[in-house]
Amino acid sequence: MPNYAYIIWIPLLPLATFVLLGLFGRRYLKTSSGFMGTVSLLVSVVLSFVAAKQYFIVDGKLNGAYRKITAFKYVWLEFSPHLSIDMDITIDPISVMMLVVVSFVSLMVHIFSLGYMKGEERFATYYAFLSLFTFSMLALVLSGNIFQVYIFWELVGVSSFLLIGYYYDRPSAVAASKKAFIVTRFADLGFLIGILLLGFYGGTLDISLLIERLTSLQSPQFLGMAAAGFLGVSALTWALTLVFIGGAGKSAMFPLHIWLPDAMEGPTPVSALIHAATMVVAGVYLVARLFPIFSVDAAALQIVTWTGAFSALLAAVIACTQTDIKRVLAYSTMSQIGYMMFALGVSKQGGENGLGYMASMFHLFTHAFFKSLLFLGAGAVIHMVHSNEMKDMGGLRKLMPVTHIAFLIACLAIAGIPPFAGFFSKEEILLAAWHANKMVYAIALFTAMLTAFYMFRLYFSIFWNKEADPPHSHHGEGTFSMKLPLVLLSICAVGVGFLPFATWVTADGLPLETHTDILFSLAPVSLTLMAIFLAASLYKKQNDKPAKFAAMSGGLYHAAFKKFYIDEVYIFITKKIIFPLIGQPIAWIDKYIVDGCINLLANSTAKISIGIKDIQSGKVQGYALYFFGGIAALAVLFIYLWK
Amino acid sequence: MNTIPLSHILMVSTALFFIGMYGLFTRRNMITMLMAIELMLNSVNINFVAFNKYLYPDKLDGMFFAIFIITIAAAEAAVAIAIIINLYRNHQSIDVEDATELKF
Amino acid sequence: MNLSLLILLPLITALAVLFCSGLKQVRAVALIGSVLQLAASFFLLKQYCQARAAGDHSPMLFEFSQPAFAPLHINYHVGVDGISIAMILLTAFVVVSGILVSWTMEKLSKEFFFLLLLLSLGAYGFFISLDLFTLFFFLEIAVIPKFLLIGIWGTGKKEYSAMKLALMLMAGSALVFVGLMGIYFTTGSFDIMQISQMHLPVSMQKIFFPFAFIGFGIFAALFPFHTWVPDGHASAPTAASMFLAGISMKLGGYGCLRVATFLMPDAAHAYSWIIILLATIAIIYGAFATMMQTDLKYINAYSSVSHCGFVILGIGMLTQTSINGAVLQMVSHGLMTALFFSAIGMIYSRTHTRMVAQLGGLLKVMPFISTVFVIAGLCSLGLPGFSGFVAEMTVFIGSWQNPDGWYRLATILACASIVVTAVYILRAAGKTVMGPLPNNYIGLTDANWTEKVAAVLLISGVVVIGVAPFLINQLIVPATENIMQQVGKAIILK
Amino acid sequence: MLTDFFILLRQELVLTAIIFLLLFMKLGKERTNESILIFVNLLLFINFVYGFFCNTEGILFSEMFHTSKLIVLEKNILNLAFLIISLQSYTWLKTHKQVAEFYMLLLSTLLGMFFMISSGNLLMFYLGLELSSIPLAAAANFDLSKRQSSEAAMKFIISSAFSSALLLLGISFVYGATGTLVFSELPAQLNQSPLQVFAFILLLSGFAFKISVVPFHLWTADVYEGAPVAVTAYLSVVSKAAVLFVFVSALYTVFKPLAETWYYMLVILSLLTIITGNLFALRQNNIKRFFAFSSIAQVGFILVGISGSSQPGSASVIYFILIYVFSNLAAFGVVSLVSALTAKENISDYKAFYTHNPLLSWVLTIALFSLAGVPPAAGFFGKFFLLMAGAAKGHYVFIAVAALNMVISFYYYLRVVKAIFMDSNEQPIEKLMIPALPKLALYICVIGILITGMASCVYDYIYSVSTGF
Amino acid sequence: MNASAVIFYVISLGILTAGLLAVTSRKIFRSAIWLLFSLVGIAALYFWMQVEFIAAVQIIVYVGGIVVLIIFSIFLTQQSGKEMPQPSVTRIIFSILAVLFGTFFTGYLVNQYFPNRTVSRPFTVSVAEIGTQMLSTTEHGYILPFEVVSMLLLAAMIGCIVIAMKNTKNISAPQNPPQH
Repeated sequence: MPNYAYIIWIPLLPLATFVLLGLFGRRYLKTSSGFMGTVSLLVSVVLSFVAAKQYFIVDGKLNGAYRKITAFKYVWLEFSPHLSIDMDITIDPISVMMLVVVSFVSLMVHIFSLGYMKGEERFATYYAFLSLFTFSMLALVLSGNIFQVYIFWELVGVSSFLLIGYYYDRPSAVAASKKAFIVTRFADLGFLIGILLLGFYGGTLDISLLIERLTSLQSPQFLGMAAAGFLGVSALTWALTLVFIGGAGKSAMFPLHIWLPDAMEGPTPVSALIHAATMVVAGVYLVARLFPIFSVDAAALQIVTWTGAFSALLAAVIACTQTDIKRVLAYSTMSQIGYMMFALGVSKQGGENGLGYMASMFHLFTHAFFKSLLFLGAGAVIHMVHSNEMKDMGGLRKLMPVTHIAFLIACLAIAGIPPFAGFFSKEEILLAAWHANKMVYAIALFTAMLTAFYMFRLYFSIFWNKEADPPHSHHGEGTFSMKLPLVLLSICAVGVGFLPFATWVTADGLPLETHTDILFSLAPVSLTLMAIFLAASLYKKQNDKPAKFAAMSGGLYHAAFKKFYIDEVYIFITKKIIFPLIGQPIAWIDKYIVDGCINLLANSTAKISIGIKDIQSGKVQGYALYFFGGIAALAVLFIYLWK
Repeated sequence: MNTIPLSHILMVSTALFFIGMYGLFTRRNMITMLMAIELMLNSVNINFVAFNKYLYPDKLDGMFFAIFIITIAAAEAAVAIAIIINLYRNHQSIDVEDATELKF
Repeated sequence: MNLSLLILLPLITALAVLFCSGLKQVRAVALIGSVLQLAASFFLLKQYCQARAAGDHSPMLFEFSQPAFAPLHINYHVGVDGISIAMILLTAFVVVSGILVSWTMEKLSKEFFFLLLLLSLGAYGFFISLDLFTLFFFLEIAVIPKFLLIGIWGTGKKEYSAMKLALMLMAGSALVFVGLMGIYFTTGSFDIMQISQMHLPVSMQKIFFPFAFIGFGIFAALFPFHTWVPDGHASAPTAASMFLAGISMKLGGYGCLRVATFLMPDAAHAYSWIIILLATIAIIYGAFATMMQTDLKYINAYSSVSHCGFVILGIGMLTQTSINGAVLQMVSHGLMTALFFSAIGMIYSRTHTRMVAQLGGLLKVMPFISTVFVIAGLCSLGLPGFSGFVAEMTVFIGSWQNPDGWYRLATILACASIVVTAVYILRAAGKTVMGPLPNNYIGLTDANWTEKVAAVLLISGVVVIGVAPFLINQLIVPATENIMQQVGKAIILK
Repeated sequence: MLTDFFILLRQELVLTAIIFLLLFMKLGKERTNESILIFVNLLLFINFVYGFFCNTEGILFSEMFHTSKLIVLEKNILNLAFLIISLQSYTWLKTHKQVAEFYMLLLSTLLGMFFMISSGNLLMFYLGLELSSIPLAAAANFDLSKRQSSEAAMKFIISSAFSSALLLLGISFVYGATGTLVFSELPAQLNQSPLQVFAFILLLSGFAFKISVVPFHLWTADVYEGAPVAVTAYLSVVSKAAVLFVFVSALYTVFKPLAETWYYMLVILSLLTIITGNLFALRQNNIKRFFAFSSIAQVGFILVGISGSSQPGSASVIYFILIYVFSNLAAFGVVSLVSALTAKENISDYKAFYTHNPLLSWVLTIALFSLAGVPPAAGFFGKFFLLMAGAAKGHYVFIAVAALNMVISFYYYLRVVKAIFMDSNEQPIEKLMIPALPKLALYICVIGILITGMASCVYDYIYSVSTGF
Repeated sequence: MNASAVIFYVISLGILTAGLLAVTSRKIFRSAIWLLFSLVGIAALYFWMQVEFIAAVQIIVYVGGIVVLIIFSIFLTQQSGKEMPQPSVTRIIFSILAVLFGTFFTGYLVNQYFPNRTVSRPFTVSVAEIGTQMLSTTEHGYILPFEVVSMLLLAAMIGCIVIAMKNTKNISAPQNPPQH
């Protein structure tokens, strides 16, 4: 048994950084905090790479398949003899892959932030939060217990909340952070109930054990769960759907996606890390983690598929109309995650049918690099122009050559132009969709085209279009620390597509044969190129074609620009239904009925007290009458009536 | 007197007792209220003496009780009248309805 | 360890306070006393763990019994199990920090600290009592200091609140009294351990369980008898709010568990649906009511109603895990809400307002207090890493183990409250510590050292439970197993 | 015989001696009030201490007088209460003209109570009752120039004469029906026949009048309000306690054959009493009147305890009365000081009392808490045991109603506390100079309140001497 | 019906009529006089029952003492000729109801309990016997009540003096109670 115990240090180092910076950073480590965070994370990254090498190349395989290794286990909270929250380190292909992605992207962001966040008052706090996030995310991906997942799920949520609200004196940032937390919290409710169901019927919270029990069709747990039902749907479907709702919330799937665009209020490196590369794919990761169970329940997979496909399309449409560059990127993230989701949805467990699973993970992997690259590039741009709006930009290619090239690479990668990384992963997804469901394939293809369009719309608007205003020029492109990550990530965005991913990460651990089919690739690539040319024609030079184009599409453009009014629906539900129709009545009931009853009791006592005061009339003869009345009443009562 | 049953004497005393009580309830003059109380006490005395004579002639319990009641009635009357006189000094009235400052 | 020390220490401290003069002496004495209490509690914990490790499996440890009022079968009988120890530790923590938070209480300082210590005396006594009479005695001891603390040092409509609190709690204890009478005259004993050995007739249980449960429930903010909570908490001075929510409401939960459920398990089964109904209503309703509040203290008070609903829910579900969860929730809520109130108190003492709408951006001028506030809020909304999460999850898991379908529905509804909790906590935190800073708050200062120590003490409690719940779980589980044995008997009998 | 006579009657003889000593002092040369007061209090202290010696049992004068450990204890409690009241009224009496007469009157009523408690037949009981009430009416009039004082005295004497007439009617029927007046012979003759029940009700009304049970209570508040504070304290504590002692022993021994009847009577009367007392106490402003109604409610609770008719029941009643002596007298101690020094008697005058008089405020507060039944004050124990005794019969609804009524009582007691501590007042009562003797009385009461409950030996002793069935 | 019975009924009628008039007459002085007649009637009843000692005490104490006291106090406090005020109608109605109820209820109970009992044994009381028993300490001795009553009278006297003696010389100090 190879020793993987050192992996525990990978999450623990950021945790240590967090504790140190959280307690003392503000006062004592104000300037050195960035350096400290980066160095400790660098160690984690190195360890991650070592672990990846050891697992994938040296000794991960047993009988030709990658196995699941539990490197560490501690019973953290024992609910009952069978149910307990364990703190596990589980090593399997996806966790190792995620380990590398998370630590590496996080390191890039750490480095980038050294320059980007320089001079901020809460510099140390920023790094503390980043470390907290990195810790939580790393621990999340290493989890082997579903409740452990939930714990770190919540922690990444709160880190995201804290980082979105980093500029706490901006009301919009505060609102965005609140929104992000509450929406994902709502989704987590589903996750939690799903866990309760799985834990109860499965009789354990350990994921491996759950998978073992719920995938063997004869096990009592599976039979019990399939037999139990609510509203005509089996408990298994309920549980998986609810868990998926949790994942959908975190991964910004429709209709729980509304928090993601607003989350762009946070510092841009944060968006690159959390809202592009790592946290938002946690939902995909969650489904992948439980994929064996999902694979036995077709209904749940259908839900995953269609939610993913619809989200991908919807986000792409909206992204075409947004003018805030970070929002465009946010919608693009949502769209890409939709890809990953439906790729999982169309997959099956094992063998050739498991292509979707592999593709999804592959896309997750490549997406992390180019999307964080895009965000960091956008960050560099924003750092320069001090604005998020496209209209304030244009012609920056000369001012920021490094950024420009990096951004272009990323755009090409996301558009799926060979040989950039995105091409390979997207190709697999489309292939998986083609085999499973033509309708999904059609949507995917259309979305791919839209993706290319809006990405290049973005690219051209920033770097071409009008000429740069002179005032921007004195800034320079940024420090070395900002450029380095761009370069490194660009290399990744180009190179990672060539990794033999299919031999490493598959649904069942067995390597999967993949081959690039030129004929199949023809359609998507050509459509993508068309979309790029369309974007170039519209946005490369300043002109009025975009406006005309928008006018031509009529209501659709406007609706997309307004994000299809989904935010408004939410606001309507909260402000017009929950607050006035549930909250206020309850507050009213509490004040006037529940409390009113108590007060009424007190007041009526006082009333009675006043009402009977005339008995004490002050007239001694009246007293005597009452006296005799008392005797008479007692006499009659006890002599005649009490028998 | 052999022919008069005990109950008749008791009826007389009962009637007298409640006549006294009526007086106590309705007379507004304190001194007349006091008189009403005397009537009530006297009726009880009749009871004691009659019981002693008719039912329990062996001992003199009822007789003595009556004697003590008479004594106490006197003491009570004396104190009551002293109080009434003091009240009269303070209130310039012995109407019981005038002495109703203390109430509720 | 002699448990009477836990009663004597506060008593001696309280008396010593009376002989002090001036704020400085008084608070020094009070602090020393309360720190000694804390030390004693930890010592007790140590001894307890040692005894358990040495293989002592008797249900109660360090028992001591001394007849008092022998003709009435009353004993001064004390002893502890894991639950009591958890509660004692909670009390000790809250007391120390409560005293630290009131460090600058100028108005009638002697009386203030005296009453605080008296209140802690009641709480300690309550938690170690194994005799129903002494239990009731200490329960009532804890009522009057609250009345005076709120009425004299409070703010707002303090007289009304103080009176309401006192009267409702007295009504609760009157009901408890009837329950105790029923138990006593059916079994002829006041001794909890003795009574638990005899099985009360089910018909009697059915009569007296509601009295005991609702009586204690009023202390634990059982819906619809919770209305003293918001007014009382809101009007109370900071330390009193901390004591009230942190300790006093726990008296009710502990009583529901130790007296009502433990001694009358059959009735607990029979009535569990009502308990669960009320608890679920309290959780949801409390959460929504909180959402509509505009005063920070009211927010925390209503959220206490909601959170204490989990305690009741856990008890009502009658599974080992859910009862564990109820106990955890008591400890957790005690620490967390005390922390929350201390933060609110610190904010109020500087800004002189508690209205959310008037506050904003405090993170800029008082980063420490704001951090405490946010931590308390996060703990309240059940964030992992803090105690609230551990407790709530245990309650949920435990509740789910009850196989009744309707109870499951109740559990789901209870779970749903975590979303509403997030809404109101984030609204409050967002408005208060975040956002732009109003101009009139620019010169305000951050926490001083006493406030910092108080907050750190409570936070450390919250975090230790949150990060290492296995520690407290080890303490509680043997005790709840004991209770479950009792409850288990009832199921068999059914 | 003669030694018996001196030993058994010793408490009464000492009291008589004190009365005559005072009479001769009054007839002798003029003395200052202070000297008389100190002298009297000394005598009373001796009397109190003396009560603890030679604790024997016995019967005198063919059962007209009997004594036992319980009775000695009861008399000691009354002596103690009298001593405390006497110490407290120092401030008021210092300027009064007829100090010796006041003591002679009150001491003769105390003597009457002693005879009543020791009485072995209805004649002695009646005489004791009259001796304890007629001079008291005169004492109620001791604020001679105050209109309210004489009104109170008038109401008292007329009401009590009326009640004693009815009581006598009842006694006469008992005599007629059974042919005996001796307590020890009565139980054998009693049965549930209508006339006997009626006679019992008449007798009960006599007791009920004295201890202010609703609906025979209406005189109470008016007399308490109008009478001088010392007399009010005396009425509410000593006179009530004495009649309660007799009431308990009469019910438990003499009227045992009617136990079923009187149990339900007590249930009804106690609930009526508690509720009415509470409801009236709610809106009082005069503090003496307030205490009148609060003491009515207290009596209701005592009736609950009596209804238990067990040994713990009677022990609890006596125990509670002891506590009640301390609690009520602590309260009256403060009230009498304030009344004597500032002539203020309203609850609203007590607003912000704490600002200048912390000591008195705490005493009053502790007393009120004890009355309300809040630990650690002894009242908690007292009330707990009373209700517990009542619950022994198994009528839990009755107990629940009584217990919930404690909440109302809590409200009005706390209202006073609220006035003292929380309300603001532009002119709070100035700092009062407390003379040594009243201060001593206050300390005795407070110590009593705090100790009596905690020290279970007190209860154990009372339990060991009391009886029940 | 023999003469004794006739006498009894006459006396009873007298007592009740005088009593009724005493409590209803509007003039206070007349009231007092009717009371006097009623008390004398009761004394007569005692004579009829052959308890002469009680009858004598009745006349001495009541007629000679209390009524005189009352009449003095009437003079002190009131113009005797004035008519006394009437109470309210509701009071009268309730009083009548109460009294009627009381009378019939008590009468009924008494009749039920003592049906037609007449004197069974001779009952003779000598004054000497009363005196001996009154001061005897042995069986059936009444020395203790006697002493208690004397204390009561002393106390009552003190009380009366204190209350009634105010600035002026008191006129209504009790002159009557026989001291031992």
